[in-house]
Amino acid sequence: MEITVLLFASVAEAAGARRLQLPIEHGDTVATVRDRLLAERPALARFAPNLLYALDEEYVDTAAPVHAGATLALIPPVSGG
Amino acid sequence: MEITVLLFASVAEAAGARRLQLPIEHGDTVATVRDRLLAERPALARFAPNLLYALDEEYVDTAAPVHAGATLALIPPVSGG
Amino acid sequence: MLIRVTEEVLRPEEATAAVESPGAGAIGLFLGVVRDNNKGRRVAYLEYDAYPSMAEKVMREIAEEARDRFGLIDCAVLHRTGRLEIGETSLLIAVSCGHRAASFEGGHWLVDEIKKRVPVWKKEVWEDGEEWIEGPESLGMQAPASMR
Amino acid sequence: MLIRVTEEVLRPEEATAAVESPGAGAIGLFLGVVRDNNKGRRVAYLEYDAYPSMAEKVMREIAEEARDRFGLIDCAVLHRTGRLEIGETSLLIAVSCGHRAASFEGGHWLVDEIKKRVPVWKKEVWEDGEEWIEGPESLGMQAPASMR
Repeated sequence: MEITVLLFASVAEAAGARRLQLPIEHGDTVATVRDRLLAERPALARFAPNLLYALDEEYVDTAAPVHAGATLALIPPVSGG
Repeated sequence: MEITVLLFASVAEAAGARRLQLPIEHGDTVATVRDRLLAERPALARFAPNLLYALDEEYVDTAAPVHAGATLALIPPVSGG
Repeated sequence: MLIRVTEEVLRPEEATAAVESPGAGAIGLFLGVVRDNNKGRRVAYLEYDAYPSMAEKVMREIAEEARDRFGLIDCAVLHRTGRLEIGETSLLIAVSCGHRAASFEGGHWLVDEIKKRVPVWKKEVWEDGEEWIEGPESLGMQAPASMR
Repeated sequence: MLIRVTEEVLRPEEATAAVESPGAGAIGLFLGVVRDNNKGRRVAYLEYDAYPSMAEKVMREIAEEARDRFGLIDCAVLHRTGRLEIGETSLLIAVSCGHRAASFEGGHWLVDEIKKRVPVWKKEVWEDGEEWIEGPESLGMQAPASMR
């Protein structure tokens, strides 16, 4: 079971990637996936306090369960306009 | 001694004229000129309650004196935009 | 500061170009457009009359006051006269400023003031009649007794 | 309802045409423009990143909410991405409505909401460095603990 993780802007630059495929386990939530990702990539830790999460293009609580094939986006504070 | 009187919109239609030359007398004000004009052209009387006056392109009190060569405009309620 | 009363078609891109500035972070445009109805009546077209030289003078006064009040970089105010069909633009305003709030607040104030005191008049023409409109917000509907 | 995230130049006349309607008495446009300075620093250019599909989805949600809240006839929201030079338009909004107040209030609300929640990011590039901007009004700066 896998999900796609999308990275943007400052986070993509720090990660050196815009898209990752991550394995998930039964019972995973946005928070558990995020914690695993940050453990693997310490360069992302400094962004964590202000990150939001979108699951399949919808802002979600970090308690939301993730499903195989989902797309999880890490959303740093937006600054469009 | 003369002044030019400008008429617009509803007032011009009722008067059948957009511009009049009117003789003035020493001591004339916007009010005295207006009163004489309304006496000559009763068709304009119905506009009087809502008219404003511009003397040389500036809104003025009706007590303002008029001078020879001045331009007096009768301004019905504006509706631009 | 682009100020104009004209019988020609108003072009938003001209107003935008007139207010552009390297320091501008926001440009606001307002188009007053001929609507096909008013107060439940179908409108066929509008006919605008104006006192052009005074209208431009008052538009410039309002634009300068708006610039100072709202910290605008620049503004443009254009009003069209003559016969206007449904969908055509009668009033065109553009403002430029550093940040967005002033573009909305300054633009709104400009339109309000124009409707109060710029000597321009519209006649509504319907299928079966016509009427010169007396603007309910106009100075003429609320001026002090000394101006009567 | 014209909604678009694009690398192409934004054209105000396209947004205006998209919202025109015989019942419209007012059309409001807002252009967010690249300013040559920010917080006292000279800006060389901006680089915009976006999550295009989600950005368009959120822009549409905001536009529909604005239409219902302010009684707009139609609205258009376009955001540009990629490298933008000083004076170029990054955000383009057009709204049409019966009367002017809604064009200003609805337009202002739209821009405010876009800055809160549309997943688009700008990087300021200066002579001597660069920085991804974290919008002070963004949801990310004020979301509830359950979203962290």
